[in-house]
Amino acid sequence: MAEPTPFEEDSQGIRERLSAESLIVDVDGFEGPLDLLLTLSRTQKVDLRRVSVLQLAEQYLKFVSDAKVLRIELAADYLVMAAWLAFLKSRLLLPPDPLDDGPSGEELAAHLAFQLERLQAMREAAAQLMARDQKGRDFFVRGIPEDMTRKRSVRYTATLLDLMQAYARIRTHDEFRPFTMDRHHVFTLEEALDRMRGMIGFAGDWTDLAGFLPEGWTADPVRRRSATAATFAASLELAKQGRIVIRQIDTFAAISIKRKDP
Amino acid sequence: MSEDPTSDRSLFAAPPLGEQERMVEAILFASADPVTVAELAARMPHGADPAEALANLRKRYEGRGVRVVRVGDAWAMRTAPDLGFLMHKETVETRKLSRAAIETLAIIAYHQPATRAEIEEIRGVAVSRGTVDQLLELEWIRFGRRRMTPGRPVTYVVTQGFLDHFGLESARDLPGLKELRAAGLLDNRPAPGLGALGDDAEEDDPETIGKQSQLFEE
Amino acid sequence: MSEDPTSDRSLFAAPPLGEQERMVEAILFASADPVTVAELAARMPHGADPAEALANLRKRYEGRGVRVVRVGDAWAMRTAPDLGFLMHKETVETRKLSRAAIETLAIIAYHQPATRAEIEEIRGVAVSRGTVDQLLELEWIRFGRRRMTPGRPVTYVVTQGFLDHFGLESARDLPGLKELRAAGLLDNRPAPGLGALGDDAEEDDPETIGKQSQLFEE
Repeated sequence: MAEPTPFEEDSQGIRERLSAESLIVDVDGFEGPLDLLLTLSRTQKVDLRRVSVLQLAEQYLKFVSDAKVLRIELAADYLVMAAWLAFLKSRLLLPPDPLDDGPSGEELAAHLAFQLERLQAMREAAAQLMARDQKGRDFFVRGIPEDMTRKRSVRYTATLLDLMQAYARIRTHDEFRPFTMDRHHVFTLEEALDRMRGMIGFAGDWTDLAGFLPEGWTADPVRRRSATAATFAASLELAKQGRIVIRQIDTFAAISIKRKDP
Repeated sequence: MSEDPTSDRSLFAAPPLGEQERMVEAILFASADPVTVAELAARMPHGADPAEALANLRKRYEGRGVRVVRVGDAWAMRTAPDLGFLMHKETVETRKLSRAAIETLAIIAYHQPATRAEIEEIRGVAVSRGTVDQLLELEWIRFGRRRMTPGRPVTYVVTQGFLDHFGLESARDLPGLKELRAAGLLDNRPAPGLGALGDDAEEDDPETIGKQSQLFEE
Repeated sequence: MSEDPTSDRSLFAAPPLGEQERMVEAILFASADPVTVAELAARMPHGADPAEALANLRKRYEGRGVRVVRVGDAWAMRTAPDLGFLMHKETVETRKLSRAAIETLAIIAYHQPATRAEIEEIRGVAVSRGTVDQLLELEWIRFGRRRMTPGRPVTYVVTQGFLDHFGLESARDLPGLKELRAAGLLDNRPAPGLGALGDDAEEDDPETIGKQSQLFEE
């Protein structure tokens, strides 16, 4: 056992790695800074109201700095709590400043102790609740709710969840929805094509594409955008069909079209 | 009440008959199907005599509102036949509202007072007369004040019955989009171009009629 | 046993108390869900007093394999918990709740009505998506009244289903509630001089306090 082996260093490296990993697991195991503080306070083994907040703050700060040394990504709320505890610690250690009317270190410490005690109390309450006899596990409902008559009336029901889901569905449009609804805001490609087919016969010279926008679609920016996009798409389609040519002199310059003479 | 019908004692002797009667009572009550004596014996502690417990139980329920009855070679508990007239309500068949109805209802709840045209605008499809009639019949919606707009359309609002059914204290307590999203009910972001209908406009406040009517007049 | 507790006689007088007890017994027995006193009264012949019949019935079932239990303002029959070991067949496998969900449930139950911010303040971490959703889906919590504070946050309260599931007669019977209140652990105590850690805005809202006591006194 005492005999040195060539693997000694390696096994030590493994040990270090394991201990580092176990700490990572520990951080993951905590449900936030309060949870960590509560766990740390248990090591003081005293009534939570008499817990030494100063000592607790030091433990927490040490934990956080250890964690940082091990290059563990600490969530922001852990760091916020660390900053706050460092502030608290300074308040507790320094003599009170008579000019400062902020809360004293003792008040802040008492509140932290209260928060810890309350969290602890809620944990215990939750445990007590779950330890109660539960329906479907310890006691049971009637197995055959009775159906004694043939008389039947239909009652429609829906739950609040149904209602909210329905509303969410409508408002997010996460499912297929007929396009007709927005037609007064959307100028479709078909409409643009129809319109341009009728007009290109007159475009013997270069004509600004904007001139093809339908009436009533130029003032409102939303409508203009839609009409412009559709008209441009339609012009591409017509160019593909060999009926017009398109030209843009410069980047972002106006786009012009012209009838393609046979 | 005997508190301990459990294992250590039952290793040596069957539980007392009164205890066995309680067991049979609980099993017959909770079972979805009639239970045979053999099944009772299999479920009860070793050495129990379900047949005798059953006989006692049956006697105990004589003349009560509930009886122990034989169904084939099995046993079950049933309400007394002369009280059948009380059970009519038990037989109502519940059905889920259709999707059209629930969506219409949701829109009215969130946007009340809402006209038919507004509902159609939001849903993107026509609202059938039957859907509105059904909601009126359920007494979940009622007619509100007429809109002071051309045609003076009828509006719909939700009723107290609606609030009762959905366990709400007021329609204002309905969660807004942000809360729906936080609760995981709403995964998708609003469709592009719905900016005006997005979170801020109606968030949390079905009361802001001003904003809402704006929404419909755009 | 009276053979005819029906209509023609009930036109003149309420059925005898023993008969009313049978009726309550049959109705509660036949229903898997709790039935309110008002529903009982609506279903029983005119002039019946379900409250008194209920009290008698409850006494009659004391120590039996089936009990008459109170769930909020409703009543139900349930098997005695000490016989749960016989019911393997009926046991429903419930989804295991996460620690976050259990704590969130407890916080809502003991602090109701509780806002999301309050839950987060007590737990010291954000309430994750889906946690509240899961509790809503179980129908153990529902939306309460909005807080009349900036942002008008939604509140959560526990439901009758919650009481039923955990065998509680009312929210006042939550284990340790009195002790927690006496110890001041249910107070919404603001962080001294610091807005950041506490949501103090609603602290002194008299409406909140009124509501809360109302809730526990019901």
